[in-house]
Amino acid sequence: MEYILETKNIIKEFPGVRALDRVSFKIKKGEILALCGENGAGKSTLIKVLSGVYPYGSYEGQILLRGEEQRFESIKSAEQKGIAVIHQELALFEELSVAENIFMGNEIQKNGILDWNAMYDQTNKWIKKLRLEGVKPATKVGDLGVGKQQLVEIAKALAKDSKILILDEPTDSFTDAEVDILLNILDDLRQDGVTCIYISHKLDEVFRIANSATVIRDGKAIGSDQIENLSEKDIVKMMVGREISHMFPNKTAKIGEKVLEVKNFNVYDPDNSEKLIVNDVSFSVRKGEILGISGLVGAGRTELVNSIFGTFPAKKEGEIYLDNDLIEINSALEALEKGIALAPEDRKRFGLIHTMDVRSNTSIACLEKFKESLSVNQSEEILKVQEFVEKLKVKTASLETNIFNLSGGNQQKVVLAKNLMTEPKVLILDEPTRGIDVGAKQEIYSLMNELAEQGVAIIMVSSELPEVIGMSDRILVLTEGKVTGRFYNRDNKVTQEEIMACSTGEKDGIYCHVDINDEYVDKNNRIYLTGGE
Amino acid sequence: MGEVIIEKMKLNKKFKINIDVKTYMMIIALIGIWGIFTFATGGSFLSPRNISNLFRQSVFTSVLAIGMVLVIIMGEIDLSVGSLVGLAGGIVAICDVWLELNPVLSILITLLVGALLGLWNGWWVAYKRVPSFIVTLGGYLIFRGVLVGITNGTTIGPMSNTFRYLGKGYVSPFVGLAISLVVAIYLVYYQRKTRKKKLAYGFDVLPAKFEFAKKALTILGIVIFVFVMNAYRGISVSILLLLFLAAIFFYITKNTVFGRHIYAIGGNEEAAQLSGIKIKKTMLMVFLLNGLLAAIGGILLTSRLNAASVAAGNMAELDAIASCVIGGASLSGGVGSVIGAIIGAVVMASLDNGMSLLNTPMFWQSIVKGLVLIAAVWADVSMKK
Amino acid sequence: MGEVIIEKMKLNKKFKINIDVKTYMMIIALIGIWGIFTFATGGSFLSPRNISNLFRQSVFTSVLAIGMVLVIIMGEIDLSVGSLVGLAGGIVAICDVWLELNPVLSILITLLVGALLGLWNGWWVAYKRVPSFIVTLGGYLIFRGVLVGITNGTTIGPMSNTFRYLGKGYVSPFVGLAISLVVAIYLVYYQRKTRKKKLAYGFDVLPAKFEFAKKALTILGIVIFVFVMNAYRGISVSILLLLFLAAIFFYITKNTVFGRHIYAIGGNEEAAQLSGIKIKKTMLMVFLLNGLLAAIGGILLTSRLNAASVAAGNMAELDAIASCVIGGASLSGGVGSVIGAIIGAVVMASLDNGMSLLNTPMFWQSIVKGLVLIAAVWADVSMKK
Amino acid sequence: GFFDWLTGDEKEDIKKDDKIVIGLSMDNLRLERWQHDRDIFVKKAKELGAEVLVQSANGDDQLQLSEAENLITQGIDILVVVPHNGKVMGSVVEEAHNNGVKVLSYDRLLMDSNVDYYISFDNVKVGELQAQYLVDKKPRGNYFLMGGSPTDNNAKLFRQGQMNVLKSYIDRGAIEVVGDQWAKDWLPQEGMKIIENALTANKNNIDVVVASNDSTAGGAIEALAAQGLAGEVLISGQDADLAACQRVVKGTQTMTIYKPVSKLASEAAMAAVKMAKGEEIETDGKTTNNGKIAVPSILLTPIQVDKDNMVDTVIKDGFHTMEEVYKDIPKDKWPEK
Ligand SMILES: Nc1ncnc2c1ncn2[C@@H]1O[C@H](COP(=O)(O)OP(=O)(O)OP(=O)(O)O)[C@@H](O)[C@H]1O
Ligand SMILES: Nc1ncnc2c1ncn2[C@@H]1O[C@H](COP(=O)(O)OP(=O)(O)OP(=O)(O)O)[C@@H](O)[C@H]1O
Ligand SMILES: O[C@@H]1[C@@H](O)[C@H](O)OC[C@H]1O
Ligand SMILES: [Mg+2]
Ligand SMILES: [Mg+2]
Repeated sequence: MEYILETKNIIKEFPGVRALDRVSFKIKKGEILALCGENGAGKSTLIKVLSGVYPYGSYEGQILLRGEEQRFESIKSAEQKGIAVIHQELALFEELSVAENIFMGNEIQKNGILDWNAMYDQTNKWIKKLRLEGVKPATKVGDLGVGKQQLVEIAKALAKDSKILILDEPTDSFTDAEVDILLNILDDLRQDGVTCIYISHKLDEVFRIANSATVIRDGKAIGSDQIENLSEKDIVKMMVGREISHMFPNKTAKIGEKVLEVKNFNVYDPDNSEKLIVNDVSFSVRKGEILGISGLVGAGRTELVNSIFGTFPAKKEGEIYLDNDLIEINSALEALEKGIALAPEDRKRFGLIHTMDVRSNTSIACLEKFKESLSVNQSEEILKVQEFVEKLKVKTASLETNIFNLSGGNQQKVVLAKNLMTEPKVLILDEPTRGIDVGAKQEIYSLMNELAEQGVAIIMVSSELPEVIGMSDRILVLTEGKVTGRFYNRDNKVTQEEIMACSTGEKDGIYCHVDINDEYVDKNNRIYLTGGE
Repeated sequence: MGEVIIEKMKLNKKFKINIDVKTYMMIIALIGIWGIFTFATGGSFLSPRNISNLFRQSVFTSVLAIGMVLVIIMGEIDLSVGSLVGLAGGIVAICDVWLELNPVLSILITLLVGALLGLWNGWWVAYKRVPSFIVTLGGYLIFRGVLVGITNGTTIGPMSNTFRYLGKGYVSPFVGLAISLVVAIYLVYYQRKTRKKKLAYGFDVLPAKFEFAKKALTILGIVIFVFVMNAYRGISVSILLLLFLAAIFFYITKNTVFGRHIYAIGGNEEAAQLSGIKIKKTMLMVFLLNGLLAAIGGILLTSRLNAASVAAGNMAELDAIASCVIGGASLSGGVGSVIGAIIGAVVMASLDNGMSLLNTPMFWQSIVKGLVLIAAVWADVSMKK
Repeated sequence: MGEVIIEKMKLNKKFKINIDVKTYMMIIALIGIWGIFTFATGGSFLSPRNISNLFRQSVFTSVLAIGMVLVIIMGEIDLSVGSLVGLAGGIVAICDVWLELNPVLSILITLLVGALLGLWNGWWVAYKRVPSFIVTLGGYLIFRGVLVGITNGTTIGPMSNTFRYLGKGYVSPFVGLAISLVVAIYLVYYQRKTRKKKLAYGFDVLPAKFEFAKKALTILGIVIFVFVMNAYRGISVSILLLLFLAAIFFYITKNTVFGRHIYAIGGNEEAAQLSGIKIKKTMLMVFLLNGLLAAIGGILLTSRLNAASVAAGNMAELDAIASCVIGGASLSGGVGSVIGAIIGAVVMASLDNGMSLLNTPMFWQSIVKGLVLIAAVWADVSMKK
Repeated sequence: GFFDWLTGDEKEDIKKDDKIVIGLSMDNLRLERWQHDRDIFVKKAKELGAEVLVQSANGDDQLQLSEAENLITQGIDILVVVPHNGKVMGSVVEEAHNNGVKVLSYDRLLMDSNVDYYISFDNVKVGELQAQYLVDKKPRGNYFLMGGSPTDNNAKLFRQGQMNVLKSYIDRGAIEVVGDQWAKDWLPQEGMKIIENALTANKNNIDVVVASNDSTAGGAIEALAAQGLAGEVLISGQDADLAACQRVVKGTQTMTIYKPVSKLASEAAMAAVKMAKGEEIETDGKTTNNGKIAVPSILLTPIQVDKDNMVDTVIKDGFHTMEEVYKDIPKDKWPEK
């Protein structure tokens, strides 16, 4: 079979960084090629070159489409050749409707005049196909959660009906259910002869869908093969340069007394003060404990943790106890002062300050700590930031690099570093490993473990079930705002199926490994004392 | 599929109502302002004659606001509008008074100049990436300078009759009625067509009786407007022109690819770029249109004042920007509407007109206007939350 | 760890050079402008006397630009500054001329009023979420209205001697030298301290000879400045005041938590809020400071003109905003610097001064100024790419 | 009937009662003199039993036009206009006449219109007086011309008058014009900047500054004072603003033009009342051409004021008091009343 797309010796440099160093790869028509690599390896840069974001002339090397050299001057010219891209950073218009977002730049029109009816009709089809429940063509995209936004972004690319589809970490905030939807669609498209480049840090997806894989490391393509000839280990080794045997570290932290307790917590819809989006949720976390919160996209997890943190702009009810004292938190400042930190899910909107460099972004939440008489002791600040940047292996040219020149995964690490630096008692992580490569994931997990050992109580909202099961001491499952499952998991015995059953409502109510009065009880009502067996 | 569609329609309704509440809030504020003035002036504020005055007094700012709101939605700003108005006024007056050209030719030349100067602004912003604030601040100085240079600082007038008619004429009551009839019939026809189309797609539509009520209301509104205007001297030519421009630009912003791209660029330029939108061309076009509208504003102003002076249009950009913001546009881009901008202009004109009727001393006018501005927008903001 | 630090430090150096290029670009444009004028005026542009004039003429806008740049970095705007300047000028003149209060008391009262009106603006923006454009457009109208109301439209003057000294006085050459000496010594000491600190932290520092050159240059710069000023009449009091304010606000923006928070809010308000920054208080404080600086501007202007008139400070906000943008600030927030804003003000003053020396007709001045503005910022923008 | 109402042919029912209502539409109140004009006009009209509705337009043509319309809407009997721009406001005359309202043009002429009367000082004459006084004192030397707002038509008229006088001196080479600049918006800070730079450019070799009004002269004098030249360099003015009168008696400003505003305003008030009653006004047959008709005019003479005639003009008229004007002069140096 012929190669539909090929690159030859692509070199792309940024001031001080060679992001791509003679990258060559080939892909056959109707195949799915997985592009793997560490954070900052150059994956996103490569697809930006392929799709005209970096126009011809701003890079060296050749792009061949069906054997013909291409010189894309703009995104439009790449699109005209049938290349559609879903970029890693969402490119949506928050103020505009779902329908408009899907068709932006690709409108159904006649002489420049829009055919709204046709666009709404098509949008309804996409909504159904992607199972975007509760979403209407006229819904403002800004009112959707990140997960749903990502589905809209996918619809936008699919609606272009392209011959070559490139997806840059399309599933980084998806749960398995959404991943399934997407992979099925991709499989259908493959049957129709569409070619696809798929970037993901989730290797199981790669093995489920890809025909072949290419690994990039430090800007160089270092390996490429049919998927049948590869194993996860091979890919990881090529990516990271070492083998990763234990993804999830052994939990050694001693579980101590209750730090945070939430009782009968309700949160209302910001736009509709009648509707509950978090419904009578109670839970607690202890010193040294990691509480995982699982659920489908839109289950209300983000709203729950943001409300606790005091930053969700809607009515809430219920009690929060910190070290057994009833407290009230109405702003991030109050939360941080009380020792609660939250790393938000939507890093671009809530986590990062795009005009600032890596240093300022990392230290912004705890500048007071470096205050010396009137001013900030910048030497101390730099040292501290340096420490965290190293700990989290943030790949950055320097501390003075603007945050948006970092790769997506490294931006995520900065968000984590910023929250770790506040040295909280309770650390809330909302999708902490979004877009993070396997190697770095492992390091972040060890770090969480380390923090737990130091007595920090951690709440982790995550859509990745292996992560929830691998890391959590206890698991809370949320479905449509209600707790539908509580698991004791210190022994890592909870299965993905059990959690899924709770979140999809297959089993109602509390499922198993029940936790009554904060003491761990298993299926057979055997009581485990807190703090270990 | 049935279920999904019905659900969608429910939301459609909600969406419409949302939109409406936002626009309505400022209309409510406007009605409040009108109520107070009507009471304070013992009713003369609401006399047909004053209503006619009031609308005529707001036409100029409205025309500028239409162009400005496009620029603002796109996330840019245009400070050169006032100077451009002055320059366009000067050119039309030179053509008419000094060169004694045919009025139509004079107008065409002026519109051309307006469009070209708009292009000049747009070119620097789109292709040279100079911030629009600076480009148009430059334009603010340059255009006014050129005006003083070419007119030698003198006031040029009086204008020929065509312009007087444009600035101060009224269409005869019968013509007014006729036009409104045509518009009403067209609107009813259009609503019918839309409804049919929606039904064809299987979308939910309003129940027939609501649909009927809507049509009746539309016609009633138009009729009342025409009768009030006719109760004085008829619809003024300039108001008619404004309504025409408003209709065109309303349509452009709502229903054309170009219009939606303006919103996209203002909402998220990076994303717009990634969506393959031709940012530069769109920007150029928006500034061109703004230049064109400023030229129309200049022609209207000169016609109304019956002369072009070097000070004409001074500070008009501020009024235009304020109208847009009062009408709900956000200076950070992506948000705003033509109708809102016009309502904003009417709010400002109402304050000027009402206090003028009350013979409020200028400094009090200034203070009250400032306070009402803040209060009105505050009411708007706090309702939206 | 060693390796990483060395890598990081290399970049530290590079970073400094980057920053410098950005600031320098506008300085280069400034030098270009100065060169052209020096040539065109046969040297009198660069005479100590004119340099002294030029700096004095830019003090007023510079003071306003310092406050404005904080507001702009925070992503907001303040259109009320010109009116506030006028009102503050009126109040200080009323205290001094009509009420014959002690000058210090007059100044304190005026500063208090400035701070309070700044608070008023800030309160609406921070606590009521009314867009700053509208709040300060309201302030623009209100403050000017109050000024006309309280002064009854008259010009109040002449001011007592203290104010004249403030507006027009010079410190004697010896005092000037003494002050500059103290400053130079402090700067050298400070650089030494920083270097030591850096060494103590194990950071990389400039090689000793560079460090020495830097110190020498610093001192040289100061000495040249003082000598040029002394070659005329000495450093003017108002320039001294400006330098003092500039130093304070430079320090605030660069080295304090408050300063960093201003940048963060302007960069991404939502993220800033989630980082525990007190958005409302910070905003309030920034507007307060801006009000205070506008009041200082008003006092300086009144002192310099030796009288307060109702038109004083008209349009000053536009000059201040333009200075900030010329100096690299972005109206979308998060970017800007005190030094840049002052350089911007000097660029504008240089254009006015140079063309005035050349007796350029007003309309040409306007045109040239507009063109140079655009060209200068374009040069800046295209260098940064 | 309904048909008339529908077609709009119905006659306006403007409320008319016995009391005379005068509408006074003013350019602006930002210059001190306009405050005087207004106060005196209103006072005099009240004495004559008329009510005055005052509106000022902040120097904005369009606003002034709207305000005049609004005054007519309120059913005034007579409209008195101080136009910001005479050509622009000329068009309001037609609107007024259509509503049976007569129009009096005050201080500045309404151009190209059938305006009923004009009462004013002659603006070209003002310029001539300024220049004449200066050349009388200094027939040769370096003159700097500082015009008013480049966007104010009157500023051009003043300059025209000044040139009427200066032209022959310049042609003869007796006077050298070392600079010609215009002060934006009549702002004092503009005046100051212009003169600072002019002095620098001319190495202080300036003998005379021809300034068109007092507010710009005020700024200029501050610049002169900084060079120790206040009082040395001759400088003109206009309006007899209080601050300017103080400068004149102190000697830092050479002269100002006093337009006896009290006379102008009270004459205007009387004329307005007469017009409202439909009576004729005595103009000695004087007229001014406004581009369309010869407008019957009452033209008052502007008066040049210097140190010597301050008491006999400004103070005698009660325009300012002795105490105000001589505030900064030791009492023993005050002139006799
Ligand atoms: N605009 C830019 N300016 C400077 N450097 C950049 C820019 N964009 C990317 N880089 C650098 O190029 C390198 C490759 O980045 P890229 O975004 O392609 O990584 P990636 O493989 O997509 O990583 P991730 O998995 O984290 O998304 C990184 O070192 C990054 O810092
Ligand atoms: N701090 C916040 N302030 C304002 N809006 C927020 C905040 N955090 C989240 N939101 C908004 O809340 C809405 C719901 O988000 P989303 O559907 O992702 O929540 P979720 O149910 O928690 O989903 P998931 O379970 O996948 O996290 C979105 O509109 C999101 O942008
Ligand atoms: O009196 C003068 C007036 O006639 C002119 O129009 O504006 C300036 C004033 O000084
Ligand atoms: Mg990437
Ligand atoms: Mg979430």
